[in-house]
Amino acid sequence: MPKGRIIVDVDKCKGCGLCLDACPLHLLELANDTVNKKGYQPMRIHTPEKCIGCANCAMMCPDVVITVEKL
Amino acid sequence: MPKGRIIVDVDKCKGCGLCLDACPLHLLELANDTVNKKGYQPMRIHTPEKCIGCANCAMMCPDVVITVEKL
Amino acid sequence: MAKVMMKGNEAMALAAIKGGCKAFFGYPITPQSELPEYLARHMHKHGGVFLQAESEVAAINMVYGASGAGARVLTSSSSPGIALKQEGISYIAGAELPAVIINVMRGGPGLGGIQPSQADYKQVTRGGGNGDYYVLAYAPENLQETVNVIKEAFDLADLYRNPVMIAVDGLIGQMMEPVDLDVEVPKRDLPEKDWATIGTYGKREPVNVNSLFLDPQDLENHSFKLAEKYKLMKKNEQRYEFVNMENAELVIVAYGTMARIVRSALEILKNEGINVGLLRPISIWPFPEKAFKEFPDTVKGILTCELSTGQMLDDVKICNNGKLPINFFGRTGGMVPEPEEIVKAVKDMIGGLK
Amino acid sequence: MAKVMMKGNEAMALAAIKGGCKAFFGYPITPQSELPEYLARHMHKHGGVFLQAESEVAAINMVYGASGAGARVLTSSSSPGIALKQEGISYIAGAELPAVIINVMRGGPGLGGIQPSQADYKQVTRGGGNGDYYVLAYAPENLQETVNVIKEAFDLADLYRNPVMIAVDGLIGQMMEPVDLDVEVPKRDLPEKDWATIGTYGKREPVNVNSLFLDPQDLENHSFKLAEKYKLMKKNEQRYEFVNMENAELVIVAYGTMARIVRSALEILKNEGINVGLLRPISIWPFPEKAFKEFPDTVKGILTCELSTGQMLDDVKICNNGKLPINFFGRTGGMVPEPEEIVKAVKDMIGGLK
Amino acid sequence: MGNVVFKRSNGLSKKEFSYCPGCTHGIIHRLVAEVIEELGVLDKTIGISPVGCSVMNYEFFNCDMQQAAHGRAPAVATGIKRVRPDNIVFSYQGDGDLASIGTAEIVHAAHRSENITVIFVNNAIYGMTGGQMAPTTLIGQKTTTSPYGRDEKHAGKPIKMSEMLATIPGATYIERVSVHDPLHVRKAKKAVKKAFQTQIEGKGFSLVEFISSCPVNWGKTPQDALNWVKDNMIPYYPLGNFRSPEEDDKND
Amino acid sequence: MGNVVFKRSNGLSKKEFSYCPGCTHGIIHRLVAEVIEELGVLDKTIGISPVGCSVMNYEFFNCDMQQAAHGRAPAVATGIKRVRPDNIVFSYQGDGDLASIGTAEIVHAAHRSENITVIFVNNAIYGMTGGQMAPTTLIGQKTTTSPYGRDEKHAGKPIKMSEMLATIPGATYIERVSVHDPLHVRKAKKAVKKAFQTQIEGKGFSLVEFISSCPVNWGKTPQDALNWVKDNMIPYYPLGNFRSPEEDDKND
Amino acid sequence: MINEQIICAGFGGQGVMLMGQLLAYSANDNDLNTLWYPSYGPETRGGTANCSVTISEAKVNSPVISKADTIFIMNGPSLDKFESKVKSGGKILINSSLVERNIERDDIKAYFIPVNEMAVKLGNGKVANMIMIGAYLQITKIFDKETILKILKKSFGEAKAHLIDINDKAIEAGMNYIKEHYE
Amino acid sequence: MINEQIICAGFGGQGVMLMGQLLAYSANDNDLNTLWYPSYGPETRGGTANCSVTISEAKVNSPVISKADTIFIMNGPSLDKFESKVKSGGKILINSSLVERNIERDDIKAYFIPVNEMAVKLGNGKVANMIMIGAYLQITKIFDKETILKILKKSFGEAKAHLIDINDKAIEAGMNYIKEHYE
Ligand SMILES: Cc1ncc(C[n+]2csc(CCOP(=O)(O)OP(=O)(O)O)c2C)c(N)n1
Ligand SMILES: Cc1ncc(C[n+]2csc(CCOP(=O)(O)OP(=O)(O)O)c2C)c(N)n1
Ligand code: SF4
Ligand code: SF4
Ligand code: SF4
Ligand code: SF4
Ligand code: SF4
Ligand code: SF4
Ligand SMILES: [Mg+2]
Ligand SMILES: [Mg+2]
Repeated sequence: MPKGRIIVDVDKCKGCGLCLDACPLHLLELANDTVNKKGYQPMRIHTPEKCIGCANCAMMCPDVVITVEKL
Repeated sequence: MPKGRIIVDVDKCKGCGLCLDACPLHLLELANDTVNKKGYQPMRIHTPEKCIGCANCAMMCPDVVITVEKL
Repeated sequence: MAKVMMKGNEAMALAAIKGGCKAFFGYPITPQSELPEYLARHMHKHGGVFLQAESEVAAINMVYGASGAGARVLTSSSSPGIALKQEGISYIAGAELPAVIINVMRGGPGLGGIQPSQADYKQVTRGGGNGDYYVLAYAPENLQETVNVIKEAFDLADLYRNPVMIAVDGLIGQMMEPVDLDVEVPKRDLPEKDWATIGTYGKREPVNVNSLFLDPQDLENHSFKLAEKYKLMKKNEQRYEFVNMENAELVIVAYGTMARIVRSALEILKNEGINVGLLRPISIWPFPEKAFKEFPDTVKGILTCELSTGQMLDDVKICNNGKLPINFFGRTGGMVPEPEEIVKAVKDMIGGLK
Repeated sequence: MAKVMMKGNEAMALAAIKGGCKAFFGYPITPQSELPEYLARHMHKHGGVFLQAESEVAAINMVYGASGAGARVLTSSSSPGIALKQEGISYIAGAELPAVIINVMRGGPGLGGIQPSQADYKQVTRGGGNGDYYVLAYAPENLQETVNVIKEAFDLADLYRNPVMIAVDGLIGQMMEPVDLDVEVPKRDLPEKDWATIGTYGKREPVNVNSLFLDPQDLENHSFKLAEKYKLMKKNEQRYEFVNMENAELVIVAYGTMARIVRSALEILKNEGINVGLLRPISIWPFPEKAFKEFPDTVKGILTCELSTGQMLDDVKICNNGKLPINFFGRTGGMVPEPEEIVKAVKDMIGGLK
Repeated sequence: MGNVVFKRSNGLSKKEFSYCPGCTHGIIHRLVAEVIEELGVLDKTIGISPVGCSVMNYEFFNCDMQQAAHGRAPAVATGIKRVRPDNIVFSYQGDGDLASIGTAEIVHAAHRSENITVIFVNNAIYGMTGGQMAPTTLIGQKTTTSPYGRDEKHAGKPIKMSEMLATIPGATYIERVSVHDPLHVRKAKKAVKKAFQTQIEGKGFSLVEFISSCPVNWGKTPQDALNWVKDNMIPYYPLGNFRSPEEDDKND
Repeated sequence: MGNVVFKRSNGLSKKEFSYCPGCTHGIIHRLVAEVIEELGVLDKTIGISPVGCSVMNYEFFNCDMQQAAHGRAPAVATGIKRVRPDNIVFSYQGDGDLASIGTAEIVHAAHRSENITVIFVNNAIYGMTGGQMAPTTLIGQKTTTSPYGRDEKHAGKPIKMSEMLATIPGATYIERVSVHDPLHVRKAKKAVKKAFQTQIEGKGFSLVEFISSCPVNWGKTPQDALNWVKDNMIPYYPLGNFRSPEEDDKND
Repeated sequence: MINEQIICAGFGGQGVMLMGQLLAYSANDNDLNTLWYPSYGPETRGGTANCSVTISEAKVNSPVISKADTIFIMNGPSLDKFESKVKSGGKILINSSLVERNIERDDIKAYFIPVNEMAVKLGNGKVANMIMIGAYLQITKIFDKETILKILKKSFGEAKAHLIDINDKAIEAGMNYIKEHYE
Repeated sequence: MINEQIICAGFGGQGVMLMGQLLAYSANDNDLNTLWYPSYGPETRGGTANCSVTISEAKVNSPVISKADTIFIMNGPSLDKFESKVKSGGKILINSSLVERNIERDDIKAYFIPVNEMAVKLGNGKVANMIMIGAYLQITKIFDKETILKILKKSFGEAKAHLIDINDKAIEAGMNYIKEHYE
């Protein structure tokens, strides 16, 4: 059971990658197979079940597109 | 015998009196009986023979009208 | 109320308070410093704010902020200080904020001198700042008129959401004459300042005060909207006085202190049987072009008189539009002519016309 | 030398170096920043100084200092930055110092926008600063002309001991077109700068650079002396081009990029059998009033075209002096018209005249 | 459904930021917005947008805003605060805006101890105009107007605004923070909160200097830019508190 | 005939000063002129007059001079020095000029470490314009724009420019002096000499702040004004050195 | 019809500005039109100061006085500067305590009043200007002494109320001097 | 007579400014008149970018292109923005790797070239713009490949000389694509 969940407003993500290094568990990656409406490769979580809801990713997201829940 | 002598460019003196307090021997005064060309009561030395030529008066004269000699 | 004797600069300050001015930001400069000094003594008694800014640039931007927050606000300065305010004035005009600016003009260019002058006419009426904008500009000739127009200026600024400049020469700032501070001036119906940044307090959406339009189409639309406003000002706010126009063979155009001197000259001329009229612009922007259509047929020429090397001359030429010959008489740099000099300029011109 | 392709801003920078510019002081602003950037890379190779100032105000006062010390000096900016320089420009004019100022104009008022505009015409030609002064002002239409006039500007500034402003719109700054940097430009016989503060070195009495004249009579004398100089500039430095004037039924007055668009419009009109001429002011101060006396009799009206809501219009009115009807066409805020819009404005005017 | 532990603050409008990918202006906006909201003053706050990349942040903050001329935000803030002393007023300024053209205005706002809060975003460059040298540009740093790297002989050493402003008696609260990792972001938020609290308590001038990044004009990826902040900016611009109201209280 | 131990320096012109009786601007002029002459650089010195009571000092110094716009003397000095690096360049500025309208220019001249010398005359008032409050006016001091005495709540505490400028890395030499008695006058001259020497040696920005008097606008006799300097100004504006080239040499 | 143009000139500290202002205030009090205009600027610092006053039943137009009806001369340099500015047939009131020479014109009427000495004799050197005013009142009868005193009282306020008496005496002295020497 | 008006439009990083500049440089090299003008301002940050180029035997007047002879479309939003700006009878060259839809007009000639995919195949995703240029050269014959390469060489300098080869190949690929699909 994951302890946390992130919800990403994918189409507003600019694919900057700052959240990637922020995640203590390295759960995040940039999608290398899709672009969003803005033309960026958006962030996605590759192992959602490991998320602890620490919100570090959200702390670093300059475009405030991540919502974090504790489960 | 005085050790020093001051020469005052009387007509350029503005009678501000700053030299008076500067003289360690209190030798200076403002003329209370005459005005100079500018309309000021100019400085004069009342006891020239006591002058030691220390130039303290000249140090303080904002209008640089005092010349000092050591004798 | 009876007339009181007041120094021009102080009367202007008091007039501003009576005009509802609630904030003043300015920086000292001769020959207007008695104006901020008066406000430093009195503003707080009227619930207003007086603040000496670190510079004219800061002052005009404080005006921007306070006006954007809904306050009736004044700044004053003199020629080089006004030059420094130009960017800020352009911003105020661009963001459509009301503000009253008093310019007690002295001689230039550069540091120039501190004696009376009208050599800021172009700086005032043509906008020294960037872009398509104008400020409403008044150039009264005596303290009573100055006081009245300052009181009105706050309404006008609010009405048009535009800077209003009062441009007097140093003489008007420095002299004393009797003045009644309580003469009623026309009041305008003013819209609410729903654009002012005073906090939403949960009652409305946020507003912003702004002159930036990155999309050129937006900026053009904004500029054309401003242009319409300026047209309206031109239509409604031209202000001028005619003196002795009946049967005048010559019209002198002059404003401010120069107009007063001309008045004396007209009397001398009258005594000599020479009939000369005076068109006295009170608003210098909009310039009173309407007046030029009202000249009697007797008029054979125009003499423009200024305390400058000839700046209003452009406006006279534009309004005259080739109809009448135009001469110029000017003193500048702080020199103020005696009426006799104007009498001579008139006679020279009449001689030339014959 | 063959023509090279250069961006307008960079070509202007190189032209300044070729014109003998030895010092640049400026502050970044769009759309002219490539100009200082180019000089940052290259100035030192030519023994010159490049310094980014802390503000436009500081920059223009550095220009004052460096010019007063005898150097050929340049600053550049864009509209709101030019507004901030007005006090300094007035000082430079008042102290009779040479200086070259490039204004790459953008939309206003206030922060406005960053797209091309000619809405600084009044700021440039009427002096946004205080006092009776003018700056020589050129408004070239393409890079070759811009480069040539910049090279000449340093001579002109030295000759008249007066600021020279090059006013181009953002389009000229941003575009690339072929340009020959080595076209010979007229050289002037220049007096020695014996007024420059470079130290006495025991060879002469101290000199000072100054715009202060506390005695109003001195200041008036100084102002009248300046006025004589401006008269001389008016006589000698009017610059303009006529295009297709023979048998023209209408004359368009336009400068800078607008003139180029008008050229395209004239071709379209010609193909339709409509004969329209162009008067293209190259100097905007002095405005080419002489040109108005050279219109052929076929001309029935004037259409003024500007990238503003109508600023040069004043000068056209003054020079026209009531002779011909005048219409105006303008786009502003960064909007640049297509030739077809001008064709339409011409047809509308011709229709109205009939 | 879980507990939302982080969501977009109501202090921000719905509008997307116009910043380049990975530009930390966005993080700073968020912190300011959250603090204003959390302190319950959003509805009486008036913000001031500078000229710089953040020029359009009047569209991003969910409160009344004024756009100020380049460098003049502290004067505009002064104008507002003096006529609306009960409102909360903050300015948001870049290093070109605050440390170069606006030097006089920031010094004198501090000098008068204007009861305002200044958010100072130091990214060692002029972002908006395309990467020119700022007074805060590091020695050796290449910019479009220091193409050979900033040279101390020519342009001086980078200016430390927080240290300088802290000498001014009226500067009540001055702190320098960074947002290069989550830990520092959390610390930075505390400083912003303290700054606004200083204002709310009427104690005078408060300023938080953010060391920020400009990946585009630094020519770095967003993450490399943050590493550069850590490895190069912070050693020159030490983080920490330079003035606090407590200290002043003690002196009283 | 005796030995002349003091006479008017050739660094001064023959022209009489235009200052009010007892105004210490005159003493400061003399010191600057003497130093320039004694260092043998009079013939290559270019001075800059401010806007303030000393606006006309281009007539008093016996060297080339430029009159600068109010507050902009450091920018003018920069322009001169950059194109004439071998000349000696100094500016002479009042507290309104330097500490108010010209704040940005003085901070950035120091920041770039312009190799110039600044003579800063702090008389806690705007002398020329008739006695308005300056940023350096003391708390409680009555001026025409602080008619009830300067109020800290309204106008902040007086600004200490030397202290502030000393935090700027490029400020090589900063010292505050006074001329209220002969002893201090002599000390002040040493500081002026050191400032010019700093420039001559190419070490960068130097500034000497003079605590000066304005008997007329302070409403005091010249001597009382000096007593007020001693009893009120100096306690708030401590004399002494704030930065020196030696210190920097050590740090190198 | 009253139409008086007056210039007051002297050293900075002699109270010439106040002299002009008093006359202007008095004019306003008597419902006359009036305009007072100071010289300003650096020449007032230490150097000479002057102001001009127009008092008129008609509206005051030009603030500039080409030729004055009356000029007060409080010191020597002022005489040099202003003697030529007196209208032909006009008056010049001269402080003979400080002015050594006679006037050069014969088309104007000069009054020499040793106001400094008289003031010292009254016990307050500062009221020299009020003696001059007194002389003027006696010569022109333009205002009565009470008008002037009323204005002085108002401008002095409580704090300086005790000074009214000496000023009253000074005006009186000036009036008497004219009576004795010129009537 | 040559009189080509061209607009290049795409994302910021796609090298559309360079495309325009190359054409303008080539024109100058061939002694033609030319003018290149970029869109500038914040929309170039992250968003779309475009520039216009005029190439003409006659003097270039208006820098503004009302209707272009040729428009390069490097991404979807650019097609939406610029389709209507092609002259009737003009050409539109579309990057079909990123543009999904067909054009809506039938009075212009469209060329669809999958330049991104082709570039990746060539081993360097960045040369997509040069493929586009190659296609244009093949269609218009306005300049030869060598002109373009000469200019590239000059602008690359020593440091980037090794990139000439891949660019050469890219232009070639563009030319071939037109030959194969549109000739
Ligand atoms: C008076 C004036 N000068 C210059 C400019 C141009 N300009 C716009 S933003 C800017 C500097 C931006 O740098 P900074 O303040 O550091 O903000 P950043 O973009 O880095 O966040 C400049 C010089 C302007 N708009 N107005
Ligand atoms: C742009 C501008 N603003 C204001 C003034 C008016 N002004 C002249 S001197 C001065 C201040 C003088 O004070 P300070 O610098 O302290 O010199 P001081 O006279 O006391 O020696 C001011 C505000 C001016 N000349 N120019
Ligand atoms: S909430 Fe924490 S664990 Fe979950 S993705 Fe974000 S940073 Fe990683
Ligand atoms: S930090 Fe935000 S914008 Fe950047 S990649 Fe992650 S989610 Fe996207
Ligand atoms: S030289 Fe010394 S002793 Fe002589 S008068 Fe001057 S201060 Fe007095
Ligand atoms: S200090 Fe100088 S000016 Fe003052 S009284 Fe003495 S001699 Fe005269
Ligand atoms: S240019 Fe730099 S500071 Fe501006 S938005 Fe882009 S990354 Fe941020
Ligand atoms: S006003 Fe003050 S500072 Fe100016 S000269 Fe007089 S005493 Fe000196
Ligand atoms: Mg920055
Ligand atoms: Mg001072």
